[in-house]
Amino acid sequence: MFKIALDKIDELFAALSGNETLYLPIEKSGEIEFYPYEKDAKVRLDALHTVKSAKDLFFPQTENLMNMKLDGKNIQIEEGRHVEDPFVLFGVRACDARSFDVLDKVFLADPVDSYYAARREHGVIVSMACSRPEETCFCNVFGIDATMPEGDVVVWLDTDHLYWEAKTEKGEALTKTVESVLTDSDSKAVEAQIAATKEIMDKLPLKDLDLTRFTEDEMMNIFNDSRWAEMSEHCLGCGTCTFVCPTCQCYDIRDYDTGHGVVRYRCWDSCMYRDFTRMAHGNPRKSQLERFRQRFMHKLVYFPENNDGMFSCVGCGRCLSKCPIHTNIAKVIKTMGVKEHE
Amino acid sequence: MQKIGVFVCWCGSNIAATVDVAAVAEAVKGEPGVVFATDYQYMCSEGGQSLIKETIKEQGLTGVVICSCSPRMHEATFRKTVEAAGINPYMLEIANIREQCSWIHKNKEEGTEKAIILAKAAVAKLNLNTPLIAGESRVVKRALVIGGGIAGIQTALDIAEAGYEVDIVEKQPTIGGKMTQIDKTFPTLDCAACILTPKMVDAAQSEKINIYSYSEVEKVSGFVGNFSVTIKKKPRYVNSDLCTGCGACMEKCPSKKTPNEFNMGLDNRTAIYIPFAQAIPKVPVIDTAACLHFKTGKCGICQKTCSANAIDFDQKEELITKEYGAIVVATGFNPLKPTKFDEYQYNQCADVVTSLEFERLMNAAGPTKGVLLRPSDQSHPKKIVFVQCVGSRGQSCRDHSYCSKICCMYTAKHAMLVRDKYPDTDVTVFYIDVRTPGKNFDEFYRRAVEEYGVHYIKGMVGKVEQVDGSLKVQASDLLSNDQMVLDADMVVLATAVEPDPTAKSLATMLTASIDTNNFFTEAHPKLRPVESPTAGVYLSGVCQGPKDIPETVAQGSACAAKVIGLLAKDKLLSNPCVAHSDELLCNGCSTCANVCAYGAIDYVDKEVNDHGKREVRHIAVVNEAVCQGCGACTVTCPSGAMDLKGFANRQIMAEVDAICK
Amino acid sequence: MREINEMLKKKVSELLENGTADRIIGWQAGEFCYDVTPAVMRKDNLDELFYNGFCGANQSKYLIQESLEEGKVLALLKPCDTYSFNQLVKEHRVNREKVYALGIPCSGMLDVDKIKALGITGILSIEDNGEEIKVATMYGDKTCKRTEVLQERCKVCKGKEHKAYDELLIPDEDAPEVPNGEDRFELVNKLEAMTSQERFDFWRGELSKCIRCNACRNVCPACSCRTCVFDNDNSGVAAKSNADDFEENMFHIIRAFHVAGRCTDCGECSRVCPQHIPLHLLNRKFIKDIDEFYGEFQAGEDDTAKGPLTAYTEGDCEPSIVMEKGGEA
Amino acid sequence: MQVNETNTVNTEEKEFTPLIVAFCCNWCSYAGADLAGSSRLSYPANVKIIRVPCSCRVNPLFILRAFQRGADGVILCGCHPGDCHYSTGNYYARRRMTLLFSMLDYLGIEKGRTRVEWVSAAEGAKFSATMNDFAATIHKLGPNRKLRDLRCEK
Repeated sequence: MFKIALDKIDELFAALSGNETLYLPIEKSGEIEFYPYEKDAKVRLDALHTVKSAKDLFFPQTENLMNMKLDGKNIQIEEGRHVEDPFVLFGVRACDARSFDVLDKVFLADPVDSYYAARREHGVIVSMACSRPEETCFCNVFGIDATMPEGDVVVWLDTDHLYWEAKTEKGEALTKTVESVLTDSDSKAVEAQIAATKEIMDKLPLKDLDLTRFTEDEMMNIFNDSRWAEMSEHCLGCGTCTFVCPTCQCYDIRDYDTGHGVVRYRCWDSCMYRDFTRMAHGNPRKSQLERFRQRFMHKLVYFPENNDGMFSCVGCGRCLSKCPIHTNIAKVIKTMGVKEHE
Repeated sequence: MQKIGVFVCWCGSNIAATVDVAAVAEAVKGEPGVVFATDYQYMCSEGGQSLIKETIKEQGLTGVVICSCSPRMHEATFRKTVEAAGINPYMLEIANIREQCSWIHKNKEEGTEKAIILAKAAVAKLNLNTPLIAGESRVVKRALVIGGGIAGIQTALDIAEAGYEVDIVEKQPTIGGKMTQIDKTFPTLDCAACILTPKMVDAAQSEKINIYSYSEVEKVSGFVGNFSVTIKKKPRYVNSDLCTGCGACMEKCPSKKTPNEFNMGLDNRTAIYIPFAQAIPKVPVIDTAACLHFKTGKCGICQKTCSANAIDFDQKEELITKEYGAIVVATGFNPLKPTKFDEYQYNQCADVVTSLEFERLMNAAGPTKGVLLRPSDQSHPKKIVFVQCVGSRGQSCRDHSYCSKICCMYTAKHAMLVRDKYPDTDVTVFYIDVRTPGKNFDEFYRRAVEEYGVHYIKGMVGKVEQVDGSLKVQASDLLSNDQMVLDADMVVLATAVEPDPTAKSLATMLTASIDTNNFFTEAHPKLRPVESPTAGVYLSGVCQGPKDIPETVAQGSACAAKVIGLLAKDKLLSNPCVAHSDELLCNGCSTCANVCAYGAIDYVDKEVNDHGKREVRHIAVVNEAVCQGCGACTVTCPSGAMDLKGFANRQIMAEVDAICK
Repeated sequence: MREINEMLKKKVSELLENGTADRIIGWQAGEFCYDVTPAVMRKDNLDELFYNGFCGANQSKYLIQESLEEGKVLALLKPCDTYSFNQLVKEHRVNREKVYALGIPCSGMLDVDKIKALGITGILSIEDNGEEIKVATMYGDKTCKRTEVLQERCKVCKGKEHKAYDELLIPDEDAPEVPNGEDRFELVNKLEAMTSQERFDFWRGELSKCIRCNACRNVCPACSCRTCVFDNDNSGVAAKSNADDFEENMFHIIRAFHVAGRCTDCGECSRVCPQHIPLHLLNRKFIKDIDEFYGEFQAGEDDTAKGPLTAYTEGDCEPSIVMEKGGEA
Repeated sequence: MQVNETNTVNTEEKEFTPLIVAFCCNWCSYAGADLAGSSRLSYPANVKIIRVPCSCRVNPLFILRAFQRGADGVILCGCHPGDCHYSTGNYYARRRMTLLFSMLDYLGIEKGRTRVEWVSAAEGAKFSATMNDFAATIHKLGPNRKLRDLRCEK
């Protein structure tokens, strides 16, 4: 394990961003997102969450797939990918780190999404342990340890130091590039912090959300539950929950006519939108109830059913704080977690 | 996918000198949809048109782009051409490469480049064109004339002459209008009544003309060719069918103290009255405000007197709804009442009169039987001062900014008549300018000055004061820069012409527009002077702006010609480039209707099928016969439900894209 | 607040009992003290009805759908909600006949994000004592000033008068005082005073955060289109993401333009924005311009007045007025 | 690609010719443009006219679209207030454009890039003068960088 004093952390960032782009939580115009590091950037490692999750780096909100150039009536097709640049993603919390596993199940399964795969290959993840969770956190419900996140490198922060430990080969390689600015450390401080954090985690109001009902056997019962109606009644049908969600993976592929060609790009889509999966005959899910139900059935029942029990929620709590009307997956788990009329 | 043919016109050297037409044709060949492109010397010639027609057939074109002169020049020509070859006339677009390209650019490279872009924009638009079919609607072969003055009468007579039915709606008990009150007309000094009353009689006797006197327009709906108008017939309390017009009722009526409107209040009339001897219809009307029967329930003498039993105190207001193909507005004017002009002491001095009052004082049928007497003491005035432009050409809030046009001439007439009849009377006219454009007008004015010795002083009257039964007029002479005080026995104010007060509400009913002075606005100030911007609504006479009698009559006849032209059609073809609301997108918010100048948007509850979901929605429907295609509604519609055929959002965007490539 | 809560429950149950309405759009408590959710309630679950300082959501937009359903719905309208309500009635989007509007008092709503922005995290409960807010957190008890954490719109409150109602829970004059109105154009003025480049940088910074989640649009009572132009593939401008800076600008310019003269300044757009983009400053710019150019106009003041973009006067200022106004180029 | 001397000129250094889109109402301004043409009153070739029935047909979306696609200036011409062929269309256009232009200014877009001019069918000279002046203004402002879509650049 290594460490670096926080007052020297810019040296670490400078070293990390030396050869490749370093993304880390940076505040711009009052909000924190993963932005490329630059000198004098307002780095906010203290922030629990970025607004958009870290998935944006592997599965960007908008991504060019190809360009079609028109020359008279001839069309020339060019690949439009910009996915080969290596990068370091620093400061990913445990929940977001787990979300990559969820996304991998989708994008790395056959047929492999080569755009996603390339980014995964070229990205090194430096995750960061939590020490100050918020009331909206419930990653523990999905078996995530916020004090010991997944990632190529894990870092812990205390008041004075950043502690660094490589966990994978990629992580080791990255460590080599920054070794010069790090010093060796024992793990005492980290262990103490982990213990303290676990105590706090035990007090989280949502830590006891019960997922036992969300099984294949109950699928149709949950699907047909009449309580979806009242839960979804006031859903605005916006895409906030989807777009801040680290695991939502739906996208649309669209063409944009530039006047001298066409850009084919993909962008995040939301199953909460009225025109999601609209086909020539219309939309198979006509009501907000169906769309609302779909989102949560997918996260809690269908996805685990198809992916060895892995829920496609990581308990980051973004949707809890961002939903305009404060309806969210925690309320769904609480409601649907118990049988109707019980 | 369209199959587009592009034809580039040389226009001789007009285009070809600054645009490489062959290069334009070559350049558009690669554009989507284009299957054929060529250039030709004169596209509008017989040969050019045949080329288009043949190519349409040979190539199976679905649309045509012509790169030529302005569409304002030959769009109609080419629409006919393509229609003759079997494609919809709206599958045509014109790229204006003459007026907006070759004629303004000298550099051939530049001109060619621009022409290519304009051609591509036209192709881009045409790719999104859809065939448009002009709507048809029937024409009700009857016209309505609102206002029965000389303008309305002339229009009605001319329309009737052509064989169409006309209804005249007149709010007064008689037709005839302001001209009935006039004594002589300028510049010929012939008797107004002698030329007007025969026309009134003609109108009354015409089989084609139906007069609703003492009636008002209550409601108008519909559109050109198909108006539905509700007319309110006010109760006269005299049965027109029974009344013989003998006048016995008037003689016996005990209520005799109502100021007589016809004589501008200079004498009195009875409660039951016929406005004047030649009134049409010659049927009295009871003024309920003055009638003792209506006030106290006690009288009823007229009823007892009437041998024809025509008096009917129980008569009720009647509403008649009829259909018309065309509506003529002939609501005329009123002279301004100079009550706000304290400096002239009109309210205080009986001997300060308006020109129309003076007209009555000079009229043989007037309150003084044509003898000019001062209203105050019935003496002959020896000194008369005329003041011009009272309420006209002013800047203050009590003034109108416009020139009332007729005052200079009628004042000259008055001055001349006075001097002619009473040579011992001294007549002075204060004027800002004397405006005499018109046939024999200036000669007329000069006669007043030179032959009749009328004193014309360029200047303003500042104040009129009453001193010992006589008037003192303070004025300035602008030419000699003198201040002066004149003694006068009478002061005559040439008051401004104002549109009838009903104009505003009528304009709203007709969705016709009026200007800031409440005169009706013509569709085009030069080229469509007798049409309102609302199709099927025409303007006759002073309602459109101040006019003298000959102009009024001329406009009345012109208006009739326009109406006849409309009524002669069996059906109307409407401009198909009109707004259209997508019923699935419409929110029913009615914002579009708020900006429609034509009232072309209605709201209906309609069942729609939204991807299998049937529901009744409150949505906008455009009446295509009424819509003029301006597009105001399209921009006000946030959902984009409202779009304009022929100039659709996507079409305009396609042009933008092509230009900005 | 507790008193009003009790009065409200009593009144609502009375109105549902006597058949004035058969359901109500009310608020339901959530997981925490602040995550209140709008909910339709009937006689049987009326006990869940709840009203506190986090019931900021403007519910008038729900009435579009609710007034299409069978029966009459009881709407709880705070004074500022009544403006949106009027506007929706004016645009025939809400069937007035199907709504029983109960005016409820409001003394300002709290913004939990502002509490969090003070560094108060791990919130367990919040106590609103009028001037001071007590927050119990996982990391100890905290306090903050109420004025610090009021919702933006409440700082520029339009007043306690209800502009539309069938009945008032308490007469407007007896209602608790509203926060002192600050000048709602203060920030607009500040922006106008900047240089063009400074304004550009400010808005780029803000709008580049936009994730196009459509929360602003979907919550907006003026954005009540059945299908938005930005969702309509035939409109030529439909998009699901901001693929370029331009699209961020266009979406927000057009959205503000479409609600210009109709926006009541309810502030919902800014409240729901997950990125805290001050979208209300776009709307307020239009409101300020309209006031200055065409005379003061408050959308939703009544349900009849003609909106400023569907009216005109012959003497309106020319567009070139923009050249003469505002900060330097 | 072959590179020869004449081809190595950096496009950035090339003389800037602004692209200007002019929306003209059919009844007045388009006719005014025609009159400018028949009077041989020149204006820059980079002004391209789009004919619309009335100034009130011009949707802010069209103006933004022009900028998106690379226009450097957009001008809207209509009948003089009071002379609208449709009697009131330009009054609505006037309010809409005033607000839109003000908003663009508020967002930090150079205010000179948009303009409204009233040009009657008789004002060919005014049309030409207006376009010359507008083109000069846009030339001075330089290329539109703040309100364009990078995807549309060649």
